[in-house]
Amino acid sequence: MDFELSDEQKMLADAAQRYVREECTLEAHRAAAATPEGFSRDHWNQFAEMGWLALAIPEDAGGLGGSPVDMAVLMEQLGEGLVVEPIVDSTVLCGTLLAKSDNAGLRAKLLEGIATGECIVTLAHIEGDGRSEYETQVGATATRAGEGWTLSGTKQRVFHGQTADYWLVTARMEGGVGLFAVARDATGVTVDTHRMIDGTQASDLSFNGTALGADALVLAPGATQAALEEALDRANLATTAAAIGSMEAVMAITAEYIKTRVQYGKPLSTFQALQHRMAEMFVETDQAHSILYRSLSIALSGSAADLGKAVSAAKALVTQACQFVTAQGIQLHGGIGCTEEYVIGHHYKAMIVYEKRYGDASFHLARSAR
Amino acid sequence: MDFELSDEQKMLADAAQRYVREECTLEAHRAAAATPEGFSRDHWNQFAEMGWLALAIPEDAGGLGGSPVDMAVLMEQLGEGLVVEPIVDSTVLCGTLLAKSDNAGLRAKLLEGIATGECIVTLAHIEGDGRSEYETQVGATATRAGEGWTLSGTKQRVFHGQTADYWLVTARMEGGVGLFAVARDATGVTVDTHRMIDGTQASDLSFNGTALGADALVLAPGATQAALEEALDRANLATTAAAIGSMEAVMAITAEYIKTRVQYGKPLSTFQALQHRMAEMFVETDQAHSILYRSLSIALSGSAADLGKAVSAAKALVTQACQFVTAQGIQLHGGIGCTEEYVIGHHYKAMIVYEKRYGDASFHLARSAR
Amino acid sequence: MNLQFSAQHEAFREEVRAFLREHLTEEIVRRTHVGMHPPCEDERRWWNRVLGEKGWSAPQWPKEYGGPGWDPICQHIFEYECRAAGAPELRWQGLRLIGPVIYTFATPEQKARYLPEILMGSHMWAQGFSEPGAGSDLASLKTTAVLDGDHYVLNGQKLWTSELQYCERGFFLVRTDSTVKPQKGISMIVIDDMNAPGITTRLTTLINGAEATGEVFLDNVRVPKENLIGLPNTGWDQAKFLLTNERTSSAEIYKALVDLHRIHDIASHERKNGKPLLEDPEFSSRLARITVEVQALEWSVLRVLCNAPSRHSVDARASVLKIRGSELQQKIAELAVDALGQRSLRLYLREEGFAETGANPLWPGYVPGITGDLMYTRAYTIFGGAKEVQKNIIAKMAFGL
Amino acid sequence: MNLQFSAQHEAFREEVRAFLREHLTEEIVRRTHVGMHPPCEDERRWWNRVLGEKGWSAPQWPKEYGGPGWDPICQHIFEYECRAAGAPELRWQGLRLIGPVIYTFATPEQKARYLPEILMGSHMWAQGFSEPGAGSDLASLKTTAVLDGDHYVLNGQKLWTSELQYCERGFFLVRTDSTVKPQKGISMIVIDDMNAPGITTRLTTLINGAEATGEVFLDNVRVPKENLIGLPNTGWDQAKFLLTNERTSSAEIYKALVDLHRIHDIASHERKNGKPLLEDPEFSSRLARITVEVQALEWSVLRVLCNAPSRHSVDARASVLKIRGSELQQKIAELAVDALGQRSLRLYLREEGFAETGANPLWPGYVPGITGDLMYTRAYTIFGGAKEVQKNIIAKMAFGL
Repeated sequence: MDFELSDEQKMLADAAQRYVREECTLEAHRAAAATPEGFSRDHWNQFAEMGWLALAIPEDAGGLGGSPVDMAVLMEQLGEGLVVEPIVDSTVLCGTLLAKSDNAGLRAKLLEGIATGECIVTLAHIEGDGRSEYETQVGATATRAGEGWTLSGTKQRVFHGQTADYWLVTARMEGGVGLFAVARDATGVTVDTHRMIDGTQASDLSFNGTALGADALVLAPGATQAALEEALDRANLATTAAAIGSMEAVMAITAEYIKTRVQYGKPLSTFQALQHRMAEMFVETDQAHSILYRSLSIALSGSAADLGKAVSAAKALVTQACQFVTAQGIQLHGGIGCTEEYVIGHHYKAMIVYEKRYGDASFHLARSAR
Repeated sequence: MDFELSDEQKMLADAAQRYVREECTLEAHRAAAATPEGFSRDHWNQFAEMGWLALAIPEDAGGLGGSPVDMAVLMEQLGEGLVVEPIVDSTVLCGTLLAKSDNAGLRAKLLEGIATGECIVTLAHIEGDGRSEYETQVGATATRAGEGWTLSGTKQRVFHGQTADYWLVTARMEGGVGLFAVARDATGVTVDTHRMIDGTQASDLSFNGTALGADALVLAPGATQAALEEALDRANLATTAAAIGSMEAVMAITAEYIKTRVQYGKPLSTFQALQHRMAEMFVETDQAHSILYRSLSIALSGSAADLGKAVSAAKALVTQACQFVTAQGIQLHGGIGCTEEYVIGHHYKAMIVYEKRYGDASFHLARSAR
Repeated sequence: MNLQFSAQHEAFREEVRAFLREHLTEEIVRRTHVGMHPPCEDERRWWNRVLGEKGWSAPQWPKEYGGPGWDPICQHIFEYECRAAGAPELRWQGLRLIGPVIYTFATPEQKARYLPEILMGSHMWAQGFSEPGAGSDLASLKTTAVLDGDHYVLNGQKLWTSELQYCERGFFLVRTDSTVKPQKGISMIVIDDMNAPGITTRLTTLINGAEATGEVFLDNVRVPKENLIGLPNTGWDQAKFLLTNERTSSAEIYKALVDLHRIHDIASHERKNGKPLLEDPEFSSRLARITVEVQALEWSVLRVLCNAPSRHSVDARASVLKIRGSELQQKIAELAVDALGQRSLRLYLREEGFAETGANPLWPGYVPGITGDLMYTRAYTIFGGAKEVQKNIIAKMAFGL
Repeated sequence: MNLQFSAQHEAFREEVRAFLREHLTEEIVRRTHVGMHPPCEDERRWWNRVLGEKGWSAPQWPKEYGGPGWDPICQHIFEYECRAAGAPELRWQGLRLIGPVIYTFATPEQKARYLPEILMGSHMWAQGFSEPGAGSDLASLKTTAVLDGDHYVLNGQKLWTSELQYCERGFFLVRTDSTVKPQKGISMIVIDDMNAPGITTRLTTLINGAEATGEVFLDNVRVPKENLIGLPNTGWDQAKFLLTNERTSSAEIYKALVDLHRIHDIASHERKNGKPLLEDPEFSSRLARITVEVQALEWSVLRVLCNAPSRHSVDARASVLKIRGSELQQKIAELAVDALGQRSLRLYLREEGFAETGANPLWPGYVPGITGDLMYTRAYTIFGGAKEVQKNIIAKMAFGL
């Protein structure tokens, strides 16, 4: 067992660290949240240029074929910088789904587009009472129409749905649930978009007899469910790494702040109660790192069922750790920590988003023990 | 609403406080734990003399007819002194059951015996997988034999079972589950006795065709279940008050200790982390007091169903609070807190006994929300 | 000891309920329950006037100054029923903070001038206490008031002034003597017009997007010297009085009790594993735990309200209310957000929250406000004396540490 | 990065398992799993000898001093498999504490004398560090060693000496110079015979009824001066080395992993609401939470064992292992007791625990030891550097606070 980063991984981490330090300022973050898309196209283009959008894409589709470890190395750095761009949705979640497609032409076209950043793809899956992508019924239907299909149904909370060039839409068809690629400019779609707490957008999509071509099928029934689980698990690995980066950032910023903030004639950092709080944040963050390593180990060698349990274990632990660290980061700052003009609160919001996307803490705790 | 103690209650509290201060030393507690009965007959006789054993017994049976509040006032003081004598089992739990009996002769005889301390009565109810008196099936049988009954079956963890003069035994009979009084010297009984962690004793009883007289029935089917719930609820009110007394004792002892114990050249009490721990213990204890008041309020005026929920709410909260306070009491003492020669650890053990008797924390939390 | 609500109190409860039914419309109740920060200003002022006219706007005030003369249990019932019915919450700064200071420390002229308008809610009050360098350590405040003829001239900067944009008047802690130890040179002074020359304000956006607080810059602001409350340099005592006069508000028990109802409502509609979330064992166990803690806190409030005997000082127990109350606000808000699930991620700014009617079945009416409230509750363990400060107080008052 | 166990390591695991199967009897395994304090002395010595003869008794020692020369992963596998198989736990004082001090600091004669007997477990070691006035603040120790001819004369009192009744030898921290600052005047010295004249011992009963520790009174005890380890007055460095040499033991990860199996076993047999307790949602949720925390801790141990890169100092991360490891010991023991339910109230003293076979169906074989262990775990956050001290260390080493 060897925990050392490879030279390539070190270069990746260094580049991401430098980028975050130089470009991912709070001002940039707040500015992006105010745009219609809710993220920064500048960042996005830079990500593409750095090759980061190609990292999770298979080599045979023009990507770099990086491992989950590589992606985690990158995402931990980006998490420190509060990255909200759809890198996980498009390259990890949809990238994994598309990589499993037998539809060679579509697979090649979309994966190449994802890897270059020219194409943003996002998953449209949740319906009705579904609390997450793991826990939803599929009622949308794709009925045969000539060579193609007609798509009808409603999908909720499609993150970056208004921005995406393609949606990967689950629908009930002959034989079960399949996955289709639908271009944003398809006919018969209503898009109702909402702002999220981190400034990003999510959309409710209504398909009313949307016509799909013969080449729109990404995954046939039988292949879809397993692919979805694996893709969601890989997405969770990436966002978990980002959450850990966020925790490291919160610790560093908070330690610095309490060293300079003076109350009762001495720096806050001299109060033992606050020192111990920092120590508790450190314990949580250290454990978060460790369980991520564990889940990455299983991602590299374990079965799909092992992966699911390991990812859920990681998310169950890291959500709790991240909740504690970001909330206490605010607490140790005092009033300023509660303001939109200061960075700590944005990490708190990023924690909420992390926890609620791709299955929440409660879901994952139960799944870890299945 | 008026929280002031009445003059009688003040006198009761003062007397109990004085008794605990003077008589309930750690040495006495440890000595009692080493006796075959596991408690102090000296204390017991004094309790009788002070009228405390008569407090929960109805006036019509020679008792003082005290309210649950009176009993709580007494028990909070006794809890500070780590009292292990069977005052709750005999006077509250079995006292309540007997008070509801239509069997006038038996009722009068046993209640008078309980009130004077001459007679110790304890409940024999749990069987098989039953995790507590609230959660047990009854498989023991009382079959008609002439005017009386024949009792067969096994009862587990009958607290003070070896010491009790009478057991109140639940058994399945015509019409459901009834409650019988069985003298310890009855025939056909095997008693297997075990030491508990607080020094008290509990016994497993095997009845093999034990002959019961015509006058042995305390409660008929129909009356038994509701009476058991109410009696157990009242027992929990009393032990909850004792647990709160225990928490107060732990806080006082610990605060005193850290003021005198010097490390790194200054008293432990000057370390902010320890000050804050004491403050957290205070918060827990204060909330414990409050929820006890709440449950007492409902005991005085609410329905039986309300009482059950309120008692369970109190126990769910106080078990957790008491766990925190006693464990942290040990922690703030350091090594000495872990020894049998020091009092704090005995409060920790009392907490475990409190939590596990008459339904544990998990049971009561669920019941509080029913 | 008598631990029951009396028949009189139950009758009072019915009277309050009837009054609330009579005055509150469905629209007002919906907007109140959504709980945006700050609440709807017009409705809040209207409700203050309605209560003022009834003589019910200041339950805690002595009768001679316009209070209704209720006992603590009536106050408790009133507060709970108002909250449960969805009545707008009256702003604290006038009724709970400066009002009692005025009737306790101020001149007859000041009382006559300010108390009636506070009771009717016609003027709202800005609290100017904290400063950039004086948060928990309030005594180190630097804003000065220098006497110049008949006026004090104020210079300095204040922050964390709640809902600053709605305030006509203000009460400010200022340094009137810098030659003595910090606590001894502080005064409290009233600014009659928050738009007076020399005052600049800047709203602060909180992480939930709410402009719920602001900064006040004082640049040679001239305030008549008769606006100083009590004697010069006695402001520290007044501030301490203000912060401890009412010991139970910080428990936020009425909000807690009503929020539990709201969570019940959400969890009966949301579904998990094909059943109402309310039947999910993990969720219901969390809800049960918090419910028990709220029940305990309610009785801690009652004990303090009723001056129940205790072996511990009421100062320590007031800090318990603040600590446990603020912790519970956070836990309750977390549970509410978890009940909502992923829908909690949607951002509702104030006007969106007020406007949302829940007509879109994908976004039920119980969604808006919940997550914003969670973010806002992060401040509960900070403002009004941070949790760490409260623990210091308990260690000192309860144990002499 | 390579995060997998290699085929070699899996082969090693099989080798260890085969060895354990060959040597451990059912009776020994039962007594080990019962986990009374102190463990069965004879079996522990026997097992130390068996491992010593195999060359496996000191996985962490360098090969030149008798270690097996394993890499960290082999050590990890070995420790886990021994614990899981129910092998007696070897005492730490010789193998993990004084052994490494001796091979690092001692003379060739001392090494030759003590290391072989430690490897074989023929002599057990008393640790004499803490004193009545020197707990967390070890440097303030007062026991003196004064040179008198060829001997040091020792006077003073030590406490918290683990399992004192079984110790033949001892290593003691003593003050050899009281004129310098406390840390600079301390030496470590070996007492060859704990029954030597002038030594009195008194066992301390812990709250679980176990005589697991004791006090040592030194009254003019004469110790040959060649028993001093290293140079005089360098004992503080040796003690620091001893306490930090092995960073991962304090995590108690192997005990934690095996205890989780034990809880599974209990909860499959105990029933609640007519179903196995393991299916109770509240219980299984607590178990799942703790399992996840143990999984994380295991990988924290692996990271430290393998010198994984980190942006934070290994000193801070070692304190994490101690903090989280001890907290988890307590949580696991609490869960085990809760799994047992009311049966947990029964007191099993050491001999009763060893003797219990579980033949009485009312008292299954999984009952003994559980509650005693819970009480014992209260000490986990105290000994070897209290939790509060560990937090001080993290604050300093990780953040420079």
